[in-house]
Amino acid sequence: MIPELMIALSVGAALFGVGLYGALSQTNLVMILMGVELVLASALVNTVAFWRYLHPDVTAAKMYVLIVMAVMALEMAVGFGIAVARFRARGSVEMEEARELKG
Amino acid sequence: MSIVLVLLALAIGCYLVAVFEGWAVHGRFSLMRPAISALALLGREQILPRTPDRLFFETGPILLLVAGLLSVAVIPLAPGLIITDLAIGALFLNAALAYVLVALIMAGWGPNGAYAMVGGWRFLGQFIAYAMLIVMPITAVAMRAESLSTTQIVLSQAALWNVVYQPIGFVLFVIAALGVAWLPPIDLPTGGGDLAGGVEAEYTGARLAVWRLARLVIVVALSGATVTFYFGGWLGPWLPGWAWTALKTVAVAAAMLTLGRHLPRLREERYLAVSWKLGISLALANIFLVGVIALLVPI
Amino acid sequence: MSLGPVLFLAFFGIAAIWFGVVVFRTQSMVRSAIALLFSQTSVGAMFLVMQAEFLGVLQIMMMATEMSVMAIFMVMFMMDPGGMGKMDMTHQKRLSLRAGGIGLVAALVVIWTAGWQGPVPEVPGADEQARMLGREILGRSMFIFESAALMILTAMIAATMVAVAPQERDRP
Amino acid sequence: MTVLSGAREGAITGLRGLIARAMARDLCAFVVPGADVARARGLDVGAAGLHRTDTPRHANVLLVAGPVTPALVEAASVVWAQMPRPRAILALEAGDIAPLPAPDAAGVLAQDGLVAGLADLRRAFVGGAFAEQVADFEAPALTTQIEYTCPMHPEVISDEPGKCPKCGMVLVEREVSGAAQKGHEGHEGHEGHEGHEGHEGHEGHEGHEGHEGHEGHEGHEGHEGHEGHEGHEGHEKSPERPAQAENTGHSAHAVHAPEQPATYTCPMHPEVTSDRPGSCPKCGMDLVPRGQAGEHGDGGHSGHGGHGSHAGHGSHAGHGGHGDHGGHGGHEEHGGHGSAPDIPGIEPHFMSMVGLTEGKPVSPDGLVMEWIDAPFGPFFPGLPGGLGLTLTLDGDSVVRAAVSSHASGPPAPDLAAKDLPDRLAALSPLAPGALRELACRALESVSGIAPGPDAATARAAAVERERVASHLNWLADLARQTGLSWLERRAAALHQGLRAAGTDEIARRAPAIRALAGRVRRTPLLRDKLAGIGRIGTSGAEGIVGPVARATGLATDARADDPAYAELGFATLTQTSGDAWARLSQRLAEIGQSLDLIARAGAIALPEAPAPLPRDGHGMASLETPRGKATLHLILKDGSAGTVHLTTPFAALAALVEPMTRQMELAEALTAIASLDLDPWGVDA
Amino acid sequence: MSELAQYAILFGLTVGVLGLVLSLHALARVIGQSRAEPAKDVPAAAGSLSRDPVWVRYHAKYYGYALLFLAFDMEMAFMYPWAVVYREEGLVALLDMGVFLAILFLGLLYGWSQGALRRQ
Repeated sequence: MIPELMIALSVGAALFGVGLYGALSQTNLVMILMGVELVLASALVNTVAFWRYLHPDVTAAKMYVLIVMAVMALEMAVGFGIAVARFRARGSVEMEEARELKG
Repeated sequence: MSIVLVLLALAIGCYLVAVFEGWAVHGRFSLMRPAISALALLGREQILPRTPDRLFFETGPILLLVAGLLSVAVIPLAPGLIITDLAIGALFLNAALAYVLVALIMAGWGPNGAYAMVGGWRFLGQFIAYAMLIVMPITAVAMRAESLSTTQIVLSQAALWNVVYQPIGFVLFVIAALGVAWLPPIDLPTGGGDLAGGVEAEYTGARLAVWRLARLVIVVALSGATVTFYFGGWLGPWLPGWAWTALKTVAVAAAMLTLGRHLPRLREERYLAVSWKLGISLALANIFLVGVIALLVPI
Repeated sequence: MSLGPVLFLAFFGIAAIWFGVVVFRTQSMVRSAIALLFSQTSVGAMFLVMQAEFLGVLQIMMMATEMSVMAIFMVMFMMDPGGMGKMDMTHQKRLSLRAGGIGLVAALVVIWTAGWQGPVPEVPGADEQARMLGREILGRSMFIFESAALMILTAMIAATMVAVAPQERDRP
Repeated sequence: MTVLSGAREGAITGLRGLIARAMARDLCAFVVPGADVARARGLDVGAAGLHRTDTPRHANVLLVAGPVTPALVEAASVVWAQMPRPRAILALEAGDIAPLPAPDAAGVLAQDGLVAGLADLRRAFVGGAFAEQVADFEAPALTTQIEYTCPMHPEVISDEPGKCPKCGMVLVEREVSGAAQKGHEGHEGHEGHEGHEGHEGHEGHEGHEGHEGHEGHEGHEGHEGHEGHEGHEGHEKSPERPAQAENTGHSAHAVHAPEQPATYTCPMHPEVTSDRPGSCPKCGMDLVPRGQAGEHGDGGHSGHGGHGSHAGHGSHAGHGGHGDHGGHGGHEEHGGHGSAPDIPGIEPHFMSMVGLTEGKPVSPDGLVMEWIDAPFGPFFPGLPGGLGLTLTLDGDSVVRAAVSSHASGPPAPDLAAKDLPDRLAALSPLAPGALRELACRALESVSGIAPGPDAATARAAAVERERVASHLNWLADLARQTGLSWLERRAAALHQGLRAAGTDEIARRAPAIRALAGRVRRTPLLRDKLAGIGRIGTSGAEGIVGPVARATGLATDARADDPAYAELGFATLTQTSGDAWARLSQRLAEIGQSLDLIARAGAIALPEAPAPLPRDGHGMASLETPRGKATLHLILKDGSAGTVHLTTPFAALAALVEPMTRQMELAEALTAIASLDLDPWGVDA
Repeated sequence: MSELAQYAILFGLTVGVLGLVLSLHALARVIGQSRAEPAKDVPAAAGSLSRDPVWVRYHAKYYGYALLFLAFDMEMAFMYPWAVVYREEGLVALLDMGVFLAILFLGLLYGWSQGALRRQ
């Protein structure tokens, strides 16, 4: 029983829950990205916690964290790029309307 | 103990910079003026704009002050005379300065006024311009010092100051620093003649006092960082180390404040284009040059 | 165990969760972006408590810049970014709540039932950690590192391709 | 012990006394009507120990420098209201400044007066910065009415809270000042009605955009009871309304109906209104009289502005035929996706962003954003004082600019011929000498007496001195705007020294002025900042005058036809590129040229009205003022001026602003506007 | 001083700033409260009363830069650890990072050529 690890993992779980709720419930592309960011943050917390409290000798864990951070940034860059393009074409980044306009 | 001393030195430094700024802006040298202005500001009303985002409006100056103070915290005044000698000090400085942007966005969005909002978003553009230019020169500095600790960085310059070792990085860093502290000629978010105060236009009274104090702290932090990274920190003959740091910091701050008064305010588009097209290329070249030199010459 | 890290970890953890909840509860879009920023900052502070200093400070810095950029995109593309209209921008709320809740509960169950054992190991100092990471980048993970570059390149090209307006007339 | 007119509430105790003393030594002034006017009137604010601020929020002194027009007093009262207490007024020969409170210190309009007034003010601050009891400041310009509007549809305006008929969002409270409210009732409410009436006739206008609205309407009929359409429901659900609110729109309609033909509007953008014919700033179409537009009004998106407001008012409930159209505006928005079936999962509240952006003007990069109107005047720090400028901003770029003058007073009634030079000179503080000269020339042309050649050159020299001074003053303003504080100080100091100098004095100062001009040209980055900004092509430059025209390469200069100048060896200078940098170069070159002309003239004499004043007749004179050619038509009847018609360069230059700044970044647009050197004073005299 | 203690100091500094600001506000409060007057709370706009809200969808025309920045910014996460071991790794580090940065620079060049580096 390592209390620090439990706290960190619980926080990770909570962030995951909140992020999942956000990503599913939001109607707007940009808001959905925010949910995804939170989910990724929870992955970061968990990885760092595992590294710190279970395997501090595995530096690859940190490499993994760096890559996840990069993914967060790139996901945003591409997501916003898509948002710009969609907004330019349709005048909206609402997901509902995207579906609606398809038909 | 060292914390108190550094904070004291910071307070004195801020005061001197304020005196100097008054001199540069109004053309009058007065040792008393900053104190009087601060007192007068405290006595004025604190107006809260209508339908503001009050949380942002209040938090903006505080966050700015926190960002400034935390970036000062990793700047060594002398060996041992530093608030926290972090092993990754240079990165921490960078991180603290990133919150200047957040504070300005909050302050710009908060009051729901046109000038402030334009100023806030304009600063985001300015940030995008200078961000890489502050990161990459620091990387080059860290390459030479083989450490991100600010103390180590100073020690690595014992043989030769970085301003000689990597002059390109120095120039880029100063340009970026002017942008961080929104000093002229890169004072886009507040530009007197073209935004009438911009992000700080709605602050009055004690909030404005905090805002101005924070700005001074940031200026001191940036000149302190310049001294640490490029002018060999406390290194110097005759005088004690802390005196050298203090002298150099005030001199750099004075130079930064004066320089801008003689240049017209940059166009945002221009700043962005130059930083990205020329600045980043130069910064990469700087890294490469430093890399080659560091491999060839063991100093 | 020592009390300090536990307290700080809990403090920043609660802050991270609370800010994360605020992201989806506030009406103002800029607030939402800034709340996400502070949520991520708190996560970074947790890293610091967990002595992953380099990663913590990096997280704190990267998120400040990224979320600020996110704020401007929020303001560009969200209706009513000031949140003055108090409108509801959600859908399938019940489903989402349920999914989020299930995810949370499942993770918690796993966490609390698994038997994490062992003493808390010591970690090297921050300076050494940064070096180790550097050696990792230049050694074993070199290909991961280079593929990260390719990833970034792809993202840059993709973002440019979709987002930049076709140049009808070149401005000087 | 006197109490400041803007004292702060609270008894003077130890701490407050200390602070009051600190305030007395730290006076920050917001200068009304502007630093350029203050300088032109001989005040050097900085030298007097006063710190000039950019925003009223940072000021504690309102400095009224000389007489101001009623419109400017109104604006000054807004500034006064926005200054934090304790605040004080320093008025220098400002005349009647009500509704502002009586000045806390006053003085003559000169540097001495300013210094003396400041000393008084300091004493007043020490004793009266705080007071036990203070009264609120009230002014007509500040009174407000509350109205409710949709954050997404600004055209939806209601008198009470509710939901937006278009998108179902909760309406937010908004205050409007008394004057604006009047305008709203007149225009918006009216528009709405026009739209309804025009509806019947709109089949006949197939070729127009207007019929899109018609389709929208059809869509509506096919969609009775559409669920997502909050607004419609909201409207029907609120049949009971206070009688007062119910009347608003209608009474406005009745009152304003006769004014109908006086306004012009764009067939596609009904929100564009103008009292003159012209072209639409959004689409360039010719504006049509309001009545006619109403017939097409349904299609344009603020045709439904009117509808929307009616739906909000809910006042057609008992209105027979009109009731039908109540929610029509909302449905037009819907027209864009009227064919879409109901989608499961969309909650009833769901509002359409597509609808929100559809039909709105698109930026060059293809994104549809919202625009705000931001005022940049009359007291904007980097622009001429009294210049009213409203920029419509699409984010950080300007999409529309409206220039007006707050600084021109009503034309004086009957005016004795002998007063004419003085009265005309008092019109504009920025070019009093030129206007005086113009008046004298006009009087001379009535009487037929021409001055001798020596007198003519001496008078020309006086005009040239004013030109140099005016250009220096402009340079100081430009420096303020571009953030060159050294240049601002230097140019202002030289301007002060030159304003009223004799020829010897000017000869002594000329080298310094020329040196400054040289240094400005060499200032690093200045060229980079100004080049390419606000470029005017020669094709679009018809009718413009002065240095701006000469900077584009048009050699228009009234001095070229003047015998006095021919004697001094005047030759027109021009630049070619027509951008802000060319304007700066042109003015710097003109400064040098004017100094030469003064040196050649050898003497400076202010003009005098011709000795036997003419009593009747018609005269006309024109003159190259520092900003371009001004013309004065004068008809004298019985010793008093029956008709005085003054044409200043303002109108021609102001017309440049709109096309010049379109899609420019805000700071660049302001620089471009500053480079025109607009003089808003004495425009419609 | 342990690393955690150092961060605790920084945290304390943050709290201290908060305290300082609060006490300044308290001092200002002692001096007096702001008087609510008509139009005083309207954001200052050079003498015009402009009561319209400005919180609208803001068109920031530098978004081309912003998108590139989001991606390009990540590069420094790798560069700092690289910089501290640069000298001990020598030529390998130079070449490795050279390739990395060359790839990134390619992206920058692409964005440049496609007009991302300008006002949109």
